[in-house]
Amino acid sequence: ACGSDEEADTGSDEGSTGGGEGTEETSDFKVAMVTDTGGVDDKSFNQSAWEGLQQFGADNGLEEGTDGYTYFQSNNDADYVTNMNTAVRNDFDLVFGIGFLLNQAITDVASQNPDTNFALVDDVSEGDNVASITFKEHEGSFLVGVAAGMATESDQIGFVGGVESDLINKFAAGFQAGVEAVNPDADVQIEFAGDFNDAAGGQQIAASMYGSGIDVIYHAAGGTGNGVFTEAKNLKQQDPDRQVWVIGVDRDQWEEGQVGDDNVTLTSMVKRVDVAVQDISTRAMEGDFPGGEVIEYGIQEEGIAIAESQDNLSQEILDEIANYKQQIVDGEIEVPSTLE
Amino acid sequence: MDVLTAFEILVKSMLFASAPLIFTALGGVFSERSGVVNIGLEGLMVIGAFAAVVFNITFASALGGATPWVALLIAMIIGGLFSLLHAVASVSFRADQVVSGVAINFLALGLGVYLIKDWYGAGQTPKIPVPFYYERIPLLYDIPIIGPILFNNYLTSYLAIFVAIIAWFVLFKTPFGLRLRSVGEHPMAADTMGINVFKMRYIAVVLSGVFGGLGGGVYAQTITQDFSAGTITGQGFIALAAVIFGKWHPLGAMGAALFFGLAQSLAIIGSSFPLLADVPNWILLSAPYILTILALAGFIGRADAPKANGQPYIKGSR
Amino acid sequence: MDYVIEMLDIRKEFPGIVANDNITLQLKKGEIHALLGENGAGKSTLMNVLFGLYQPEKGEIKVRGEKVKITSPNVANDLGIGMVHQHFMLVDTFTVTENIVLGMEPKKGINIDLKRAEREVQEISDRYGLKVDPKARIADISVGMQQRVEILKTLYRGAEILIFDEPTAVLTPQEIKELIQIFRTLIAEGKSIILITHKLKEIIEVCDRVTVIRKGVGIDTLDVEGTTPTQLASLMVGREVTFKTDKTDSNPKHSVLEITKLNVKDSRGVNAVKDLDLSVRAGEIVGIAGVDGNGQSELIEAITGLRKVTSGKIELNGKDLSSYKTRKITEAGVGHIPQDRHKHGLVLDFPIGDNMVLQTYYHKPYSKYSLLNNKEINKQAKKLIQEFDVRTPSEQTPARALSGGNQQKAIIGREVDRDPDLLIAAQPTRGLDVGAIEFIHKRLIEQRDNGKAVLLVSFELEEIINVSDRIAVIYDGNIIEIVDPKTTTEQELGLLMAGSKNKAGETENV
Amino acid sequence: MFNQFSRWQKILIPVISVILGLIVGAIVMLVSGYNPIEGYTALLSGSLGEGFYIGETVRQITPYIFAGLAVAFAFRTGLFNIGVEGQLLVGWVASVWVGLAFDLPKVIHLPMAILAGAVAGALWAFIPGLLKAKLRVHEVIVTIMMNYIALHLCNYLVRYVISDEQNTTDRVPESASLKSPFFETLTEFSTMHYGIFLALAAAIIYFVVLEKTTTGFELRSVGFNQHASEYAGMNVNRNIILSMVISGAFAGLGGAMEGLGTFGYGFIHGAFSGVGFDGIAVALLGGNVASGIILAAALFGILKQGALIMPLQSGVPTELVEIVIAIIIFFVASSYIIAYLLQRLRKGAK
Ligand SMILES: Nc1ncnc2c1ncn2[C@@H]1O[C@H](COP(=O)(O)OP(=O)(O)OP(=O)(O)O)[C@@H](O)[C@H]1O
Ligand SMILES: Nc1ncnc2c1ncn2[C@@H]1O[C@H](COP(=O)(O)OP(=O)(O)OP(=O)(O)O)[C@@H](O)[C@H]1O
Ligand SMILES: [Mg+2]
Ligand SMILES: [Mg+2]
Repeated sequence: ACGSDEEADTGSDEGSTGGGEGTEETSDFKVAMVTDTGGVDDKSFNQSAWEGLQQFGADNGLEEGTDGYTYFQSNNDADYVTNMNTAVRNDFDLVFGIGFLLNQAITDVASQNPDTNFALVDDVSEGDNVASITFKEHEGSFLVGVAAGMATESDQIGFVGGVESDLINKFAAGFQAGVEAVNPDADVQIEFAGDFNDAAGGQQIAASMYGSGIDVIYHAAGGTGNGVFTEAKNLKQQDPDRQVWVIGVDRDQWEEGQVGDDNVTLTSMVKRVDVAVQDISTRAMEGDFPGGEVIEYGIQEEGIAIAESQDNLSQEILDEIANYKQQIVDGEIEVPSTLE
Repeated sequence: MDVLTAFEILVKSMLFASAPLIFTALGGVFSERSGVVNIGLEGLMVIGAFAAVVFNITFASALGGATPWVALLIAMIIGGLFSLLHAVASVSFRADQVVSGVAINFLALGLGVYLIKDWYGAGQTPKIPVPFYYERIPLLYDIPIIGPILFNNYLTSYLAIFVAIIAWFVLFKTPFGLRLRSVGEHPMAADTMGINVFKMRYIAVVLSGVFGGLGGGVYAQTITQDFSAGTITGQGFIALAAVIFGKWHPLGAMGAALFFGLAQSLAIIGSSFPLLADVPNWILLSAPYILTILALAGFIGRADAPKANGQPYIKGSR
Repeated sequence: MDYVIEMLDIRKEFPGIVANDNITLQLKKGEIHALLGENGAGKSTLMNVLFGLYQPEKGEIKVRGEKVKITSPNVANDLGIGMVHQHFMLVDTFTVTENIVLGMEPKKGINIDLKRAEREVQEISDRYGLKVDPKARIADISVGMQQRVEILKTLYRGAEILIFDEPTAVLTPQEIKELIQIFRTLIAEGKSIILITHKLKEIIEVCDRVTVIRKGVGIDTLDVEGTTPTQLASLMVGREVTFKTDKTDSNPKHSVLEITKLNVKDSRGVNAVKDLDLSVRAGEIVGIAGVDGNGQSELIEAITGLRKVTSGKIELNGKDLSSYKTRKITEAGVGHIPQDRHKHGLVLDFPIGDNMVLQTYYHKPYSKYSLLNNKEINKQAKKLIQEFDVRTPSEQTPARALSGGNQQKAIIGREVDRDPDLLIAAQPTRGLDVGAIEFIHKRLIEQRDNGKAVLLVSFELEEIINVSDRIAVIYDGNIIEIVDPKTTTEQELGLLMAGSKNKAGETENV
Repeated sequence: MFNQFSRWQKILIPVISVILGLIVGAIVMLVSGYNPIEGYTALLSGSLGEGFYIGETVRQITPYIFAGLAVAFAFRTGLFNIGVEGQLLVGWVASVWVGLAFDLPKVIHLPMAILAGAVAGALWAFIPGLLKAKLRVHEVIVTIMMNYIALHLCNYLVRYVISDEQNTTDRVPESASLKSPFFETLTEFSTMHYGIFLALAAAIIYFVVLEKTTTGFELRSVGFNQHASEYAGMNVNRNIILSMVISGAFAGLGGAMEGLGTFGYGFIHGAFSGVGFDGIAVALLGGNVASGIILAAALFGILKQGALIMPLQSGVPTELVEIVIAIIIFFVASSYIIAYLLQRLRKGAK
């Protein structure tokens, strides 16, 4: 799939042992993932990862459960290590840790279990048997920034983050750069709710932003983002002619924006954790596990994209996005990944 | 942002953020006025949110525009039924009321999420099809200046204020209220006056369930629009704080809830003022909580709970 | 016979105890019938049975000749039975009217018709001369007034038979006089009354007949006319009781407590003690006589460090205590038997043993290096229980489980055992039976005889006169007169307490 | 709260409650189509089935003991500390901070870092204590509010003060770590650390301070009856503050266990950990006495840890455990009715 390395088969001998040549039929490769506290149905990257794993299972005739593929849900930060270990103890060949919160846990458990392969999503861990999967969220954010910059009528744009962190800053930085690229006059206001689960706070921030003239808000705030959609939908419902847009995050949030016959979701920045999960799983199964490497999924690797629901984007915007997308792929534009 | 807009947003977000707290706090007032401590408000909100969302999703196609209202009704009924557990434990079984309240919180969240997983195969429901939307109140909205500020909000926000006034009337102007309060102050005296202490307490606790359910239903149908373990995260405790802050008075509790909503929106709006731009983020985020503590320490001070609050009534003892 | 109430062979058991063992009580119409017995004899229980709060195991009740089952206070109310409880059943935060109409509120639409209720309360109050303000809050009115509210509650419900459980224990002499007047009015209106009291003189003064019970068993019912207090007392206790407390003349020595120009504010910030001077000497008991609310509580609280002194001096053996904290004052040699034993005297949920060392737990031998020595604590408790005849299953029993009399004995034991130079006793015998009272008086006098100073505050003139060596009359925050108990009468004292210094005037009604 | 019950009742009631809770849990599983035996087997094997799981369970029990002690201590002195969650958080961050800021030999460094946790928790609880004592402000509100403030403050500290704008701090050095290679080997790489010994020691301290010292005598006395305590010469306000401070110190220590043991670092929290709230249940289930708290914490640890593996091995959602816990608490709360039924049973047997 992705045009990088080919070597690195450190300790991945059992990666495809029994399977041998017959990749088509059932292999005894086993793969598991450990969620962060968001849970497997967080409508965000945990869910996306799980969808990837399910797809991988289906493609390779694996069974859901201890003998094929499964997930472990963490209810608490302290559960990561337990879940990682449970996966190891159940002889899973490859264990994904979903989210940067699992970094320390995966680093520890990986060093204790050199015979198992691990993959960490969203952060970088050291260790020969750990593959680090990161995404170039700033690139995707740049593209939706382009959309925002062009769609805005007021030249005022908002960004709502959950809790301030490197990861969320990446979204903000790329977004800001994208807006800047197409609409230097536009202002991007960045706010953090301090919480990923405060829908009321999200709605209040959105009310404040829309009230002050902002007409496009990009959120990277999980459950707090629910409130952003709520506010936008309310405004739209009341005044269908008013321009209010939300840009979704992580997956296609079109459904969230539906209000009567209108939809307030301008577009979404999609992070294809599923693609990455399938990719890494396949490589591990084929004995090509990229242990010790950092694999960045960006636009080029199809790990980052604009949502498929594009009804609210004009052709002009779509063209511009395609244009910038090409420039990013070609390396003509270096999207910043940190603020300032 | 000009002052008027800022003000409009301030008031608007205060109103919608407070409404669920007002309802729930009113429930707390009823319960505690009858002498039953209720730290299970959080759980009652959870169960209300759960019921409203599930109902909304299930019956939206059949009920159309009336769905969220009927869902509220269902949330009230389910909340009331659920609170019966607290009533049985703390009134009939002489349970430690704090303990029983803690159990309510655990049970509501556990049961709610368990059932969601069982029914929807996910830890989170889909979005509700028919949420509440802001409404412009006819005529009032047209009043210059204050119209748009005050009269463009969820109907439930006005309902909350209206219900608080009703609650005040019921509690302080009717025989029922007098009896309920007497049971919370001196149950034995009430008993000797022929008032059925147990019955009054049952009614009060069930009312707290009804109101808590309503609060949760409103929160879920106005703000989050779905249900998961993360829907109600501490709002019930804030409502409990509002009960005490408001000195166990319906209008006081309403005021406290509004204050809280205001502090929260101030904190949010504040960050867009250049003046406050240099204030560390955590202070702005904590502002509502800090302001509440300051308000209590500064000018509210001590509050006396109903005298028999927290004590099971045991007939024939003193 | 036209009995309005007949309680026949009533038996009521509590876990492990028979509170009423086949007691019979018959009440004639229009009489005041006394129910007499020691603490814990079962009087309240019997009356609670009559009022429907308890169900008897056995026996029958007839009201106006008809057999009835009184299953709840509601039923009692309907039968015209009203009860004024030993511990008031009033909601502090409510107004007088609200308390009275509670449960039977007149309505206008769905509102309470407060106007009408207040008018009705006023009417009944006027009719029986009760003089209550329907709009006042219970928390703001005097204990005597609260009791009248209790009476009004029964009258508002149309009670024909009124039960009074120890109504006079908490009243000032003046208030008792007024209450007796109210009794007479009630009887004149055709009501009948059952009266529980430990004050034998009252019985003889107002009652027609008396039923005596002892340890749950009915002893006798007799006409009051012709009986004497001594007779009644021995009937009740089952042995001879002496009334006049035996004591020799006092032999006062140096001054122990010396108060000069003391000013103290009450909780509302009003001056309650004003330029007060007082001295108590070693080897004497000074009684403070006064109507409740004339600064007695504030005075005691000031001496014991519980209330801030605005100005003035409180010297104990020459050392000024006025700025000391309670603990230092205690250590300086002050003992305090507080007026409210439940609220201030004991930690009811602590075992009686721990209560015995409530001020001394941090001293040797009860603790060492901050560690409690439970063996010593229990040893001390056992000693006091023995010495002061505290009836309790063990020193581990929570104080809550003891009867009022025994709780009081425990407190007195604790305070006396510390052997303080100054012992302050506030209402030490309130609500206790004659046997217990006798015991406590003896202990106070013993303390005096050991050369200690004793300050006694009481609303009971008889107690003051019997026990004190000097009587200081307090009025409006000031000691207005010091009198010799041997040469004074209750009559005189009553006048002084009403503030009429040296001038014999009409002080009848307040 | 079992004051009115006899000794055997005090022991029997929680046991019966636990059994009833498990029965109700089984019924819930049956009704929703799971096999309760499988469910509970999974739960047990996931908490006690192997050395590793025992290690993790013990690790989970550690903060529960501290949180339970914290809530219980306040309870016993008449105060309701809902702020354990926040006190735990500040204790966590403070201990990590000290762990990272100094370079000292272990004998000094580790105790200092642990102490920092206790002090931070104590300070955080001092505020509601002071407000209660001086201004009669209800501690329930203040502690609830302080939880949120702690969350935001700690996130800020982790990001901008202790780390260089990172999501997590560095790991504390070995000299300030509670991690135990010995236990890790023994339990096949569980995160069990030395904190459990501190927790047990804390329970003993709790018992001694409360039941055996003059300070505890005062605290309990004030808890039961402020007026009588004041009359007996105790300083009520001082005791209220002291009680909150000690309670907060226990909570802060619980945080230090997480910061120096379980995790070994601090990180940005998107929400509360829940340990503090669980502490309320632990305290109440344990009857607010030290031995009870240890047992209750153990039960909680077992249930919570075992729950993780239930979905995998039996399909039962983890939330079942919350339901079971809730039911257990209910029955403990309703101990009067159980005692009553026990008495009836006994009589019937005679
Ligand atoms: N609720 C109760 N539960 C158990 N025992 C009780 C209860 N009430 C009273 N008793 C017992 O019944 C006996 C009678 O108590 P009661 O209160 O009737 O005494 P009393 O004559 O009114 O005493 P006093 O003069 O002190 O008021 C007591 O010895 C007590 O042990
Ligand atoms: N609920 C109860 N359970 C057990 N015993 C009780 C209860 N209520 C009262 N008693 C018992 O009743 C007895 C007498 O109580 P009572 O309160 O009538 O005494 P008292 O001297 O009148 O006290 P007080 O002065 O406070 O009225 C005591 O022995 C007490 O143990
Ligand atoms: Mg009595
Ligand atoms: Mg009595």
